[in-house]
Amino acid sequence: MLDDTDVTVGGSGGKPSEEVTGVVIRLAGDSGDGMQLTGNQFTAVSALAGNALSTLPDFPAEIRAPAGTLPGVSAFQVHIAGHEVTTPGDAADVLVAMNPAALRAELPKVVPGGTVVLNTDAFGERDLRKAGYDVDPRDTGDLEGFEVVEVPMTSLTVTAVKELGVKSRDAERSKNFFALGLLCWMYHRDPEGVRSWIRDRFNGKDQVLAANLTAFEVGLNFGETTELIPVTRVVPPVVREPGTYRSISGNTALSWGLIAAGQLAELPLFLGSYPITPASDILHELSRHPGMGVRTFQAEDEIAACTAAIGAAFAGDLAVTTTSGPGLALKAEAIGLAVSLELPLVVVDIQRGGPSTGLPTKTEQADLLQAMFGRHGESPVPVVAASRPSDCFDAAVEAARIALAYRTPVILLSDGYLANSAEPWRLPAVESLPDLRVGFATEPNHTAPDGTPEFWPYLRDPDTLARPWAVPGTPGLEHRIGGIEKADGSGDISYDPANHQRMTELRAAKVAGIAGTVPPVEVQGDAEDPEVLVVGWGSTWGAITDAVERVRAGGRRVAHVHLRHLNPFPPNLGEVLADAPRVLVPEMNLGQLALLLRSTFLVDARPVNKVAGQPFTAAELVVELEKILD
Amino acid sequence: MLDDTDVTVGGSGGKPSEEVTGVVIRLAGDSGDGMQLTGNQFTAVSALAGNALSTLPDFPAEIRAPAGTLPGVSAFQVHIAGHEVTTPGDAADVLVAMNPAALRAELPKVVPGGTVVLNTDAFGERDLRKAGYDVDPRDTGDLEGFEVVEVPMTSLTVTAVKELGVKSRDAERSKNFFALGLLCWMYHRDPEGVRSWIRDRFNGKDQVLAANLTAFEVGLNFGETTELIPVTRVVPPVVREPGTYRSISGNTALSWGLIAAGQLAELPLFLGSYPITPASDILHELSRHPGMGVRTFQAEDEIAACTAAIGAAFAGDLAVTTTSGPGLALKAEAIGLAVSLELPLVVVDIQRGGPSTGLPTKTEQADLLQAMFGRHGESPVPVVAASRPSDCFDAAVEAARIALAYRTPVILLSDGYLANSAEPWRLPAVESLPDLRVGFATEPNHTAPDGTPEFWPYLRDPDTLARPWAVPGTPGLEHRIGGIEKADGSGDISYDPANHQRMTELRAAKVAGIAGTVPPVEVQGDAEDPEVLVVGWGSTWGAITDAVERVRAGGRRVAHVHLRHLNPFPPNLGEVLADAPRVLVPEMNLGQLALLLRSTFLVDARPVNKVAGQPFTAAELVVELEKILD
Amino acid sequence: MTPPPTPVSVAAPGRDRGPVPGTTRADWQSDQEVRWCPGCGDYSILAAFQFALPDMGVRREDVVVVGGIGCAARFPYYVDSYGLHGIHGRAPAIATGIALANPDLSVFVVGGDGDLLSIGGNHLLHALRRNVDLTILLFNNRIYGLTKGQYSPTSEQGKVTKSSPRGSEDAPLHPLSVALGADATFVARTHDMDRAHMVETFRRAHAHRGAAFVEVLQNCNVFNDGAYAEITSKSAREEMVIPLRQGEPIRFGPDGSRGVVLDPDVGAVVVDVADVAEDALLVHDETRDDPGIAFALSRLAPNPDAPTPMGVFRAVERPVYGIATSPGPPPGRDALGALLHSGSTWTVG
Amino acid sequence: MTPPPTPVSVAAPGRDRGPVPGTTRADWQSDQEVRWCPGCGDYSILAAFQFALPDMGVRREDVVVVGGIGCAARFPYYVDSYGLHGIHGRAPAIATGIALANPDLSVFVVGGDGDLLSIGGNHLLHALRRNVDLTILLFNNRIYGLTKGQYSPTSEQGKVTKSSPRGSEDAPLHPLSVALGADATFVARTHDMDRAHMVETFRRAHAHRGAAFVEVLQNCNVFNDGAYAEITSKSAREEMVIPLRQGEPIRFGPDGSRGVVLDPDVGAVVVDVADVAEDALLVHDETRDDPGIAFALSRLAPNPDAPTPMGVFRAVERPVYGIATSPGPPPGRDALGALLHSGSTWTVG
Ligand SMILES: Cc1ncc(C[n+]2csc(CCOP(=O)(O)OP(=O)(O)O)c2C)c(N)n1
Ligand SMILES: Cc1ncc(C[n+]2csc(CCOP(=O)(O)OP(=O)(O)O)c2C)c(N)n1
Ligand code: SF4
Ligand code: SF4
Ligand SMILES: [Mg+2]
Ligand SMILES: [Mg+2]
Repeated sequence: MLDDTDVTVGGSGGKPSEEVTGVVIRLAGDSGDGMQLTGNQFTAVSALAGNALSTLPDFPAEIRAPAGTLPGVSAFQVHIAGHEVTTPGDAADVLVAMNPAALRAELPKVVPGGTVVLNTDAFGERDLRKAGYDVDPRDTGDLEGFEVVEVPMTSLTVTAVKELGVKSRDAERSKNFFALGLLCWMYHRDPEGVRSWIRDRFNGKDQVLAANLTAFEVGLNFGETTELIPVTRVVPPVVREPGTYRSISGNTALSWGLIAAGQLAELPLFLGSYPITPASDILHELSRHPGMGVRTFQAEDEIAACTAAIGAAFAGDLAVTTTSGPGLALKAEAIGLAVSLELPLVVVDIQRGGPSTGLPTKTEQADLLQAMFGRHGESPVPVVAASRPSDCFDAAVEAARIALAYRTPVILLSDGYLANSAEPWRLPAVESLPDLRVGFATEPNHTAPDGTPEFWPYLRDPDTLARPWAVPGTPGLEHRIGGIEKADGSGDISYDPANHQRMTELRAAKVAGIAGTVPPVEVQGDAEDPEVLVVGWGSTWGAITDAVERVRAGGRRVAHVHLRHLNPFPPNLGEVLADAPRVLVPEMNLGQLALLLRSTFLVDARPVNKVAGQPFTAAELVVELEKILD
Repeated sequence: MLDDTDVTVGGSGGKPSEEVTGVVIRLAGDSGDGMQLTGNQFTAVSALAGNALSTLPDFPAEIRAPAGTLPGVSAFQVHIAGHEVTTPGDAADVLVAMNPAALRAELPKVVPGGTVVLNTDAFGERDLRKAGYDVDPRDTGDLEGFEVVEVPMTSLTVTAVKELGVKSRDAERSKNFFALGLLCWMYHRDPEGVRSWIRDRFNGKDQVLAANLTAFEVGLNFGETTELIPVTRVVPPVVREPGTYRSISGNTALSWGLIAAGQLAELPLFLGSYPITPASDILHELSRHPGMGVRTFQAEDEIAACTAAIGAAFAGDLAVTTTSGPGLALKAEAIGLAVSLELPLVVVDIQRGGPSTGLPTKTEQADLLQAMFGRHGESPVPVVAASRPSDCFDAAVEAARIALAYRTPVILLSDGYLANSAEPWRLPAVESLPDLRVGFATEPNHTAPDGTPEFWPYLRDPDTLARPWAVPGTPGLEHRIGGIEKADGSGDISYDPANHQRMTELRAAKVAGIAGTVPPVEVQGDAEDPEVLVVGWGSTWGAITDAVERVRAGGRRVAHVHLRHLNPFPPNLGEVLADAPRVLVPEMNLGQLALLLRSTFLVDARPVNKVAGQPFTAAELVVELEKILD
Repeated sequence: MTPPPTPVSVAAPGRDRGPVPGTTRADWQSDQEVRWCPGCGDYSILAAFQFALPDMGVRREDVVVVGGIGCAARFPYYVDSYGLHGIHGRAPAIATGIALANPDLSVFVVGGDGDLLSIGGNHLLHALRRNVDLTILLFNNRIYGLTKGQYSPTSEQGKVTKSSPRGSEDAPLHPLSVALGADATFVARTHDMDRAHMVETFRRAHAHRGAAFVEVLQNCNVFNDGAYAEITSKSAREEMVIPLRQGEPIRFGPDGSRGVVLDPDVGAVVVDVADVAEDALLVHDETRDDPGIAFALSRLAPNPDAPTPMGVFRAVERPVYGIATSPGPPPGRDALGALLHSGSTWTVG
Repeated sequence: MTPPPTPVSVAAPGRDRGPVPGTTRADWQSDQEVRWCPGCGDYSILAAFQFALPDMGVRREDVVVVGGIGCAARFPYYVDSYGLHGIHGRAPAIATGIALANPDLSVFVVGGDGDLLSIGGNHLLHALRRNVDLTILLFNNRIYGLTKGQYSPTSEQGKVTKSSPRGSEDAPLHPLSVALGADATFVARTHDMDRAHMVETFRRAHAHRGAAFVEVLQNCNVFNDGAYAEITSKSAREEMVIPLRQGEPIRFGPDGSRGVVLDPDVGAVVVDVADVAEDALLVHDETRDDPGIAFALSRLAPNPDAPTPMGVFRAVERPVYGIATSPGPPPGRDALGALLHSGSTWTVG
């Protein structure tokens, strides 16, 4: 929706313009049409313009499904605003549809009265049929109530670009830059930023560069000259804390958080990974930073990725393995080994739609219980979750902190939505980041009955219960560890029943003890006397925050707690829950956090579930909140 | 303990004998000493003698740890009685220790005043040292309060056997048959049964056969003639329901249950498996029955074992895969595929001590939450557990019933204790076993808009929500299924958000709906107004039953519910729990069923945990019950 | 040995179904939209497969196509037969279960180089060494297509991809060498630019009893375009394709001017025929029991920039896995009763 | 290319540690009780390994032994160095992580035929093709020992075991053929009855840069006793062991009366030297770049009932995996700041 429309304040190219506090734009086209690229670039220039923003890429599982069909539609939604925003928006104010399939798939997501920009060149009879339209929707009532802007994008682009001597097939490919130009004109974006980005990005590919630049200019000029769009819109910059900002996606933030952890721990970073959507981009990003002490190992499968990381941890690296749900399932046995070895390991799961292959490019939060319990035996693992794209940085640092300090695998949960969506991020001062250094063992830590100094790999730190980390290459600390139960202290193989009981309890106590270093949860909204407490985790943060604010604006008392730590829970969570008359838990699953809260605290936490491959909209949550408050 | 000692009633070989209602015997020796064989054979003749019985094999993870050392001790405990017994006994009345290590490891498990039979030939100085004794325990106070019977078993055996021309090394190996003979004499077992078993078992190996038979006879005769054992004991037969009985171990019962399911469903049975302790014996047993329509496939790993079973299920077999905890972890992704494909599959997990390699030959119940949640995405799987060795048969049939009727993977939980322990089993009449037949689809089930008949693989049965099972080879029903989300009904690939929500809910509803065919739980003990309700699952059945009876005998009101179905729970479980003022949940884990009960029913189910690789004894549970009742 | 199983079931289709009805390509095209990128080599392989099927003498209902995950592994959806789209890497194991459960079926496995040689390498190895009755088609585009362009286990060393910005350090696996290392009984290579050769290769692979392994060189025009251009393009073929013909000396090139010899100091090598005695040329024999010479041929042109043998490298007979230990049909309740009562039992009352 | 990593850490041991101190066998014996069955071949392999270590010129702290699960895989516990007893099948992958994290270490992998060829076959294949700097010892007893006697992927067809009461139907894998199929750079065979040969083979394998693969024929006297008796017993060796000696014609038997030739119609074959020209004998050359001939040799004696080559089949140089893409040390907070501020940013206030 248009957040709010302000007075007409000026013009672009002589056209009147009005100021709006925010706008939601959705770009949709074929997988091959470059909608993600266009969307990301529009986001980037909006970020540079100082807008608040939040994005939602939404693409199909095929590389390129047949052109013009519904399964091939790739969409990108961005919410830009002059005030903080936490979601990509409930619905779109503007839809740019590059073909009939895009129109058909995406029109339901446009607000009544919204603007629909159509690439009319793609509305031939075959195109319509491929999209499943019997009749041109422009000739039916389908578009009633929308402001329709018809632009022959392809032909305008091709005509201009062909003059450069580019083949018409290739020229056609530039039409997304036409759309980008038009959008930049409509929202007063600085074209110079886009131009220099195009020059950079297509550097060396002269024809393509020239074609894209030209298409972009034609799009800009079309806006200037056309009568079709009478009013342009200005989204003012948001008032922000001073600092340096950049636009960042969840996967990049997570990658950089891992790189940061390597610096903060003064350890080389080892990533063992096997490509999988939507986690692959972390592998890609990390592989670009050998200069930051990062080694990436693309393994033959997820089990090798995880066990190689365990080997690297044994050898003294900060070890990480990244994957999505199916890969986490495959790593289960290996994570159990890391639990038994008590070695630091960060396991990143970018959740996607399941079960099985499910909806690989869509988002979901249904791996929480797998993270908690998806191993045989009593095999406790700390679980940490990120709540917004930029938060992936902090969550990664926190996961590494726990892994290193407690010598334990830690599972870090993100999801497909966080992974690919972007927002502005105020860069932290590097001095403010925590110190993650943990010393390696260098000396024997025990004395044998006969007085000789020995090294006992399972002698624990009394505070953290962590065992010493003695890395190969250290003289005098030679020792052997393994997955068989070991004697408390010495680490020798032990089948003693009492020892197994003790070790099982120690491993559980070590993980439970992490709560001592976890900050208490902060209650947002009405901390005192709320009518309902909303408890969330992960990427629902934005939608919940927005929904809670809307309901509070309506005069109701609502509190919101968002969990970074899912195992162990923060120390004060029980109290906060006990104080709330009703507890609502929205999740993109069938109630997994709700299950944990119910069993841990015996509170009647009520699940609100969406398992549709799409994030909650704030509007959906407002409805749920109002229902429970009725 | 001796359950109860009765009057002296007669004699064996002229010796006086007394009747006891029950006795617990523990045999212990080196891994190579054949204690398991001896124990099993003593169990078998006791079963034939009509005793009630329960056994507990307890062996190390190594094939043969160094002879004479503590890690190499292999023990076998059997409880024989003239009344029903449900556990192998809290402690041993009689310990037969073949060497000092066995004595040292096992003496703590003998009741005060118990009998300790020692093989004195193994008490040389080196033997003592290997066992960690500085001084011969016979010369210290260690054996005070026990009736010690010293028998030079090795030399008596070797002397007799050598006369047959057997090498003394080989002769020595027969000493366990000496022990068996002595025990048979002490408890009036019919030697003829043993003799014919020896003849059978060692058929073709003449020397070994002769040696073992001779050793057995020498043992028997030694009893007759020695003054060391003044009194023999008679354990009367138990009064039992009429029927034909056999002694059966959990793994054999489970194997036969699967074979039975194949007959009851009229389907070939396909087992895909990879060897792993303590599940391998099911693979071994099933591989012996091609004549029962069983094919076993020893795969290259657990993932192949499970996915091959999925393939066989697609092709129309009753498909099974068997493993233990680490293997279940590896199968997680494949089980998720079976959830998505909605094909019948029985996944058997014989739980062992974890995490990781843990205590591979010891028992534990710590895979329940893995069974429930150890997959990515929303991936519901029914879970069924066996509670005693013979019950493994029924549990297997039930798991197959659910898998077939609902086209779903089912996880069947047993554990290392059930797997290897044995008890008498009254054979069911085959006519009384359920009909598991489910028809394959043979005809199209849907009509296309143009009137042509089609086959829709995801069109569900309205009652069970099961989809049709159309097997390759059936003309006209050609179709494709896969792990990507599919459209409700047609099964075509679908990325539609609303469809994913619907399918996720349908899969959950299908599993939840199984509760409709699950019998309500029966409450044992004081169903009305109990002071405490004990809820258990799996192999704790025996210890809980015994403990509850003991506490009730003390005048307290205790109820006991034992769950076969862990997902979904039986329909009346909530009510039963609500009626109990206190709920106690003993488990060989850190509280996994307790967690499920708490979250499902919001009752304060209190866990009683033992994670020591050993089953609960009834005595331990009595203590816990008394604590909560105080 | 017990007799082989009849595919028993309460509702099993009768086995006596008369002669196999003739089919055309169209009969094998499913109603599912083909969702590969325009220009992908997978299209031509699919077409060749659908052209080959009518020649294989199989009924539609007896064909099962199994894929793992990847672009190639989507194949089952497009063939109008039974199909199973499994999980990444596991297609050979799934297919093994199908083939064992019903030996009357024609079971195909289709997967990419990632699916069958990276995560699934071990299942492939074991299906081949067991000689399970499968026809396995590996579409080797030397890249991970579906995950958008990381190097694969067949990518050349130094390849720059999203996950190897400085060039991949991994030495590639050669699918045929791996297969022969596992003693596979049928091993062949074909490519996506030659329909006739594909059709014939698929037909022969299917006709083989036991595990047949076919590497299909495939172009991924989006992420690894032109990987085989130096070999498979029409213009290059004469110089770069070494056709393997049973019983004939191995020669190729203009007028058969080049050939292959086995040099005991080196291995299999390409020579100018003019430089050697003509009868020094290696005579191709698929049926050699020892896989040694087939292996040597598989080492020619480890990268697709040199003359590359195309055709059937090996085709030998070995017992088909699972036949000798086939169980009988489930004999029913009475037999169950007999089992329960076998051995030591006792009766009360 | 960035420089190779220094094993950086807050408390890393200094790297300049002077000459390697001399050791004896006893220095390599850990205090853990060895828990194999009495008479197991693993004992003699362990002894040979501990005898070989002093010759390898390594420090105790720089040696890491990694095992999966199995009797063989218990090996790490018994060597007084760093050791990791992992999970079944994954030792090559764990070891890859160790070797990549610290290239200064000598990393050994020890596993059984089940561990390394069944569940772990794929990791083995990929470690070999990548040429990770590992020394991999596969103890091939052709049985699953630790799980008490099921057939393994190297068991002979027809083997009767607990899980194959009617005889196993699986054709065995031949470890050396599999390794050569993956283009392994160092491939050798030795056996548990010949300590001197083991010691020399282990020493050479360790000296090789990259992945070295050694098959050790091992007797499991409990579940597969005598599997190699026809070859490895002292009395049989002269007739049944074909020693491979670099640069020499391959001959064996009494007075070198038998030998190996490469027959282009068959493969590598054993002949009576009297029947062929002496210079027709195959001259052994470990360093041949093409693995074809080494592979042919690996096919001699697929079962241990015929003359069996023993020694180094192949030893070639290839870049060691991970060196070219070694990262630098973590440069610290300032560099992190620079990364965060790189590219497009904007400043407020
Ligand atoms: C367990 C698991 N790991 C990873 C993936 C992601 N993934 C899907 S396809 C693929 C590789 C595709 O490459 P290839 O098999 O060569 O097929 P192509 O797409 O090139 O035809 C990967 C890594 C997955 N789906 N499942
Ligand atoms: C995931 C997993 N699967 C199965 C097992 C059981 N297991 C332990 S060792 C072993 C095989 C042992 O054979 P091999 O590797 O040849 O070693 P050996 O004992 O013969 O030396 C198996 C199947 C396990 N520990 N973990
Ligand atoms: S990504 Fe490559 S392999 Fe996949 S469909 Fe596109 S062109 Fe074909
Ligand atoms: S079972 Fe076999 S391999 Fe294992 S320790 Fe015993 S003899 Fe050795
Ligand atoms: Mg590929
Ligand atoms: Mg073995």
